[in-house]
Amino acid sequence: MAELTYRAAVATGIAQEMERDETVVFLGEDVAAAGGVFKTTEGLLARFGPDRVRDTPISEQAIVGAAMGAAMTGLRPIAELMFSDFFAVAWDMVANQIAKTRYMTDGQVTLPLVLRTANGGGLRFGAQHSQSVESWAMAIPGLKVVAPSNPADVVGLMAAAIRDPDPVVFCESKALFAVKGEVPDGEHVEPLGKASVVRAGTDCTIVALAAMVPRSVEAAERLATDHGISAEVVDLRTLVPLDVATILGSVAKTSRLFTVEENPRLCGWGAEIASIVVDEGFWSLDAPIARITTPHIPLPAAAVLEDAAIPTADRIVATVRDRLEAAR
Amino acid sequence: MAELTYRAAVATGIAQEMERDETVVFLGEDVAAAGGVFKTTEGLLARFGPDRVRDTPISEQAIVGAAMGAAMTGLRPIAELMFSDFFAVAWDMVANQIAKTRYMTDGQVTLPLVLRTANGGGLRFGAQHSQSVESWAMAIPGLKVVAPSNPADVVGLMAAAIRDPDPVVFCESKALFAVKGEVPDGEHVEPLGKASVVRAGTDCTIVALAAMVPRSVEAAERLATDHGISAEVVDLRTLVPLDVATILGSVAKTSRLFTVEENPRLCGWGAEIASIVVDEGFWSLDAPIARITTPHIPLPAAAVLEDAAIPTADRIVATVRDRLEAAR
Amino acid sequence: MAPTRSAPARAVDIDLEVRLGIYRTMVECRLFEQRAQELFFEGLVRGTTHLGVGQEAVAAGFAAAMRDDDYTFATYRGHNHALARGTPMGPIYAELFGRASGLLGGKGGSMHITSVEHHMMGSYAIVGAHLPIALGAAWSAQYRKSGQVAVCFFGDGTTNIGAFHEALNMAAVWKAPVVFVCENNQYMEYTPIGAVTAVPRPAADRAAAYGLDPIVVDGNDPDEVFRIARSTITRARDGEGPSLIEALTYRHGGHSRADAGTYRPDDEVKAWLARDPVPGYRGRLAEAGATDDDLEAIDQAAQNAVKAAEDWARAAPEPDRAVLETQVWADGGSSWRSPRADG
Amino acid sequence: MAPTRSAPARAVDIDLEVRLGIYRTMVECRLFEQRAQELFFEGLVRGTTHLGVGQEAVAAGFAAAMRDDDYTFATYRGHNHALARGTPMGPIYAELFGRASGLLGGKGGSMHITSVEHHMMGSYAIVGAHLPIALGAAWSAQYRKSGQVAVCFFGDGTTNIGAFHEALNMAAVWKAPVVFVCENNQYMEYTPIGAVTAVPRPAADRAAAYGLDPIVVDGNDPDEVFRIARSTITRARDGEGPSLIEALTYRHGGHSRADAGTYRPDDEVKAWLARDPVPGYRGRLAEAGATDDDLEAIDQAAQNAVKAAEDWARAAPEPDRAVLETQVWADGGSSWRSPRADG
Ligand SMILES: Cc1ncc(C[n+]2csc(CCOP(=O)(O)OP(=O)(O)O)c2C)c(N)n1
Ligand SMILES: Cc1ncc(C[n+]2csc(CCOP(=O)(O)OP(=O)(O)O)c2C)c(N)n1
Ligand SMILES: [Mg+2]
Ligand SMILES: [Mg+2]
Repeated sequence: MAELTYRAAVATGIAQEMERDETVVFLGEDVAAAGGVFKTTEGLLARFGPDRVRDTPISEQAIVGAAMGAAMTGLRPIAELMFSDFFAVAWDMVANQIAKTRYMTDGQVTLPLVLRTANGGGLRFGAQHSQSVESWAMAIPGLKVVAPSNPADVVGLMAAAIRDPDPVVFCESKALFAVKGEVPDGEHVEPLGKASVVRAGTDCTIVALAAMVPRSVEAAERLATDHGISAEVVDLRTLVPLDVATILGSVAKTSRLFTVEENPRLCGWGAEIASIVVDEGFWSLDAPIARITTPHIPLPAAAVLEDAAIPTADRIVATVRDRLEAAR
Repeated sequence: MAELTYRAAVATGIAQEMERDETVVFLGEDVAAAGGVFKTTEGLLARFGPDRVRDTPISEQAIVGAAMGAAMTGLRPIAELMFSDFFAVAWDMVANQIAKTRYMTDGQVTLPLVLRTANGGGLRFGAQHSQSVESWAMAIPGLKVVAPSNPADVVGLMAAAIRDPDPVVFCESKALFAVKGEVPDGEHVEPLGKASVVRAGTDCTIVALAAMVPRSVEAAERLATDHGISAEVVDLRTLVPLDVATILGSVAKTSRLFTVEENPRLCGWGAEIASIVVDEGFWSLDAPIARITTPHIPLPAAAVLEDAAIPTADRIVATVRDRLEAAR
Repeated sequence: MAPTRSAPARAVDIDLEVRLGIYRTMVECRLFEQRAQELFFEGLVRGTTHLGVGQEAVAAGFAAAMRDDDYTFATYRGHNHALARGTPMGPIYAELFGRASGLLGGKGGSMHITSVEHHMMGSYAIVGAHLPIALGAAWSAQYRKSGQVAVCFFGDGTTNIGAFHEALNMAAVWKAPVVFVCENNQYMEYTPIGAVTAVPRPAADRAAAYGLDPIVVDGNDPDEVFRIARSTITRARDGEGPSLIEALTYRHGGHSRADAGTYRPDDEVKAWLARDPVPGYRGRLAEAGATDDDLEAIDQAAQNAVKAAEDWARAAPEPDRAVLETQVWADGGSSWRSPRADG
Repeated sequence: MAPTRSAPARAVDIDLEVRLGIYRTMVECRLFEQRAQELFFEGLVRGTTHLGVGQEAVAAGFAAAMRDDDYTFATYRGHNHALARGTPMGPIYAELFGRASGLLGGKGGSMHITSVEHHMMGSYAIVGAHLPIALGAAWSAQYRKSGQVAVCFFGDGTTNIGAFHEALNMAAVWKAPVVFVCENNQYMEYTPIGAVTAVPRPAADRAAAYGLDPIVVDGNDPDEVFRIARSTITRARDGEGPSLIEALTYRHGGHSRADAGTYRPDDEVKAWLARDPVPGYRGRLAEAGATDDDLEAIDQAAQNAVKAAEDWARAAPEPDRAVLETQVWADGGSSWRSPRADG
């Protein structure tokens, strides 16, 4: 077991796969010589050379489109969108081309590619550099969506994403780049589509993703110690495929569900999960489902405002406590 | 009362507003000389001249961006995206610029503009010309989202959208263009944010939008006559602002909710509504909420496949009947 | 206005065999498309269709100069290009009819004709999108050292969209083996290209912005098209990078479906119909020594092929609803849910 | 490499008053930005900051040639442009500090400096996005016959993104009164522009693609910048359409935040520092007859202004959490729910 930062785990995961598969290539803005603006890809150019690790112009449509063209002709490209907000600039390539081509060609074209991006807020970057866009991708049939919450998963899920035969949107949380964690030695691969119960509990289920996972775990600890509430925390890890079985299993046990979403409220992934549980898990619900999300606003830049916008452990504790006490 | 097609109502609504307000201008591809590829804007060029009705190059980013620049400097532009799928090409302008600028500038910049588009399927156009993107827009804070289900609403909601001080995404249903309906004489304006109960009922609530409304009404009629089920049908008309009160009010009465969505399943507007009702309306629910949507797939071109994909009156009838009988 | 026809004499640099092949392709495309239009009005072809009648020389001239494993990327107006690469007619008709044996199982439709087996890598229906994708295929060939070249066809109106600019610049910087071919048929949908473009030659006048030479060719002259295809593809294969070609041509019909193209001045239409590449080339080949029998045989064979393809497609069954949710993901299925632990 | 400095002699066509005003703006920008950098390292400026230290001549030269109601559109590297249009320093600092009295109430931050009152129509943080928006403002002025001109500033790296291409073409076709100014500071973030661009002059070599003249100006020469600003703005105001200008300049520091810009060769940095526009212009004005006292007074006043602005901003309160959800929509609120019937 080595201890790595979430940031370093990105390069580790990519390197592991480039090492074993010559068809894996990587392109993006300032990713090669500079090692990425978040320093997540440092060392890859030196190790794999300019044919496999390429700096591009500021041309997101060309970057993502080139990845698609390469994927349909025998390569496994990884393309970086520096900030996830920039998906909007290449959204046609992602939502209309990459996501739909396998279906439109009845399987003639396969697109094994990964679109990596720095996602989410917390860095005071303001509304155009802080969005959580995982739900945008979840809404598009044909895409897989991954958002790891810790360094080990960054490596393991990155490996799985690169090996996956389908296009994968891989969201790296800016807020977690500096976080350290143990990463298994040797080749590490985690399957896509498996949520993990990171904390067992009996009174309620808290479903979270990426940067919201550590906050939910902290909240769960405080709920236990300060309020005698036993919360189970589920780390979704991937939105597509979605591990519905684990969610329903947990709710069957706890009868209460909370989602913790960094995205603005409307049509976030938590809404989809609520709609699944209120259908398939309806009879096990003892109380309303509460979604804890960023309000339906663009993200503000000022520290006090951004901290008030994105769900915190405090807000999770307060919401869960109020809801459960109301029910008593 | 004049009878108009949904198609003709578009030009009628735009003309009504261009007549009363000189600052209303209109741009898009093939919209002026040709009157639009769906002939929804015929006659506007002749009536209002080339300064106000403009043909553009195939440059969606420039079209939407120009509308934004004009809106922040005193005009009320209407921009057409020929097919709603093309929102993806200009998504940065819509989601990152237009939606966020008022907030980012703390209200210094106001953007009274309308983005009109031909939305939805049913015409055998395939995966890149048939999408329902209203949920994409609903997920972006700062946008209003309108999708009329009949000619009168096309005129009334178009007028309201053009007069609204905020950016409005206005979705016109391709599948409804040929549908005729009565439109009130004289100036017609309908407020945004008011759903309408188009059919009263007591056994269940069916919430629908745009092209799914007539199908839901037909289904409700058949449920009544063939199965003795009294279904209330709510036409949302606008997703943002969302008329939560009318939805909760109906569910309080019927205790059962169905959504009928043309969009692919994941993160569609129905998921948001389900998540609201399972929270705020939980205690009035007697049964699981069922979402009737297009499966989570790109839309196929072949007639039999497209008809199997998009919710039909048959499917609505079958789903509602099965769910209610199961509950008996 | 139409460029002047090049002197047949020059054609000695192209084998008669090759030229007869080009003519065969053109006739096949023409008859296939003309019939497709009739079948659209008959209601058999559903949805939409964008015909390339009048533009066959570009597809045929290029295909004749391409290696079997070179890649073709086309637009919704892509039937000619699919046929020119050898895609069988029957499955294309079946796709237009929305049948189970359609090239895409009925899922794609007229605007997405693709036959990977023939290196016809797709027809793309969002203007401009396939230029970066073709660049990516070229980059892949470059990386794999396969010697393949990607040829990307698009229209005049496409030169005004952002993806065009990004793809041309990145292709030039990377010296990618891709040939960008603008089929300038003078119109976007209903709007003349000159009305919305800042330069007279939508593609050629942009070439210098990417360090490329301006190239304009008579797109109705199959020999000229073949020559420029041969030289630019060779250049790409030799690692000298991309080219941007503007081929002047004209669509005889409207933009799509039932559009009659009435927004076009009669004399303009007349002038171009007078330059119809199919009879024109036929005449030129006769002068060049092709016998009437040869040419007759080609015409007859094409007619028979189109008829046979139509019959085959008419007989094809409708898709089974069971395939509605297949091929969304690579496991062949559509499930966005991971399999339950209990299977 | 740096262009040669134009002869001071030519400057007789610009009043000394105007030139002193340009110098004042440059000094204010310089001192404001240098201090902002210190405050970033002090932790007072949060998030990020992109400084224009070294590029002041472009902002100052253009602002001096603009009419009060002409529009400015800038990037995240927009502080110079906001100051040059008269936006007060205090509220900008307060915005960088994330304070309630920030220009944007703390909601926008460093990358979105906007002051509609001063016709500073915004700083845009997605590369290329503001070019079409500036075109729209110009179209609006054209329609309203207001005589206003929009001036849109962006970087060299921006010339490779799609929105650049679409905006330039549509502006040219519409003869919109907009001046596009590429501040070519030789780098995108950390990548030299030459490494990712197909032509040596990222903007000027693209001008012909839009039927525009190639214009390159020494962006470190305030007089040259003023002259080209004056002529292109006049041209736009007279209805002769847009211009595209490439102003050669250099950022003295890194791209943003703590970036030290170490990816740049020392001699390149040295050469450009030797051409620092602020002391250079000061010297030229002295030669042109400005007294030491005049220049001293300007420097001193700028220093005092920066100090006063910092103190004012330091004293400003943090935003109240109550404003978190205001100004999402025009009613001042954030509600996506329509008001309940019962109010
Ligand atoms: C991004 C985008 N905008 C608009 C359209 C609608 N559209 C389809 S074809 C077409 C005209 C394209 O003109 P051109 O590039 O000249 O190709 P042609 O049809 O003449 O072959 C337009 C505007 C589209 N498919 N994609
Ligand atoms: C669409 C998009 N892609 C990438 C970025 C990240 N980014 C911010 S500034 C920058 C470099 C821009 O270079 P240039 O246009 O030369 O402007 P400069 O920073 O040099 O003033 C990049 C790549 C962005 N903000 N938007
Ligand atoms: Mg054309
Ligand atoms: Mg730069």
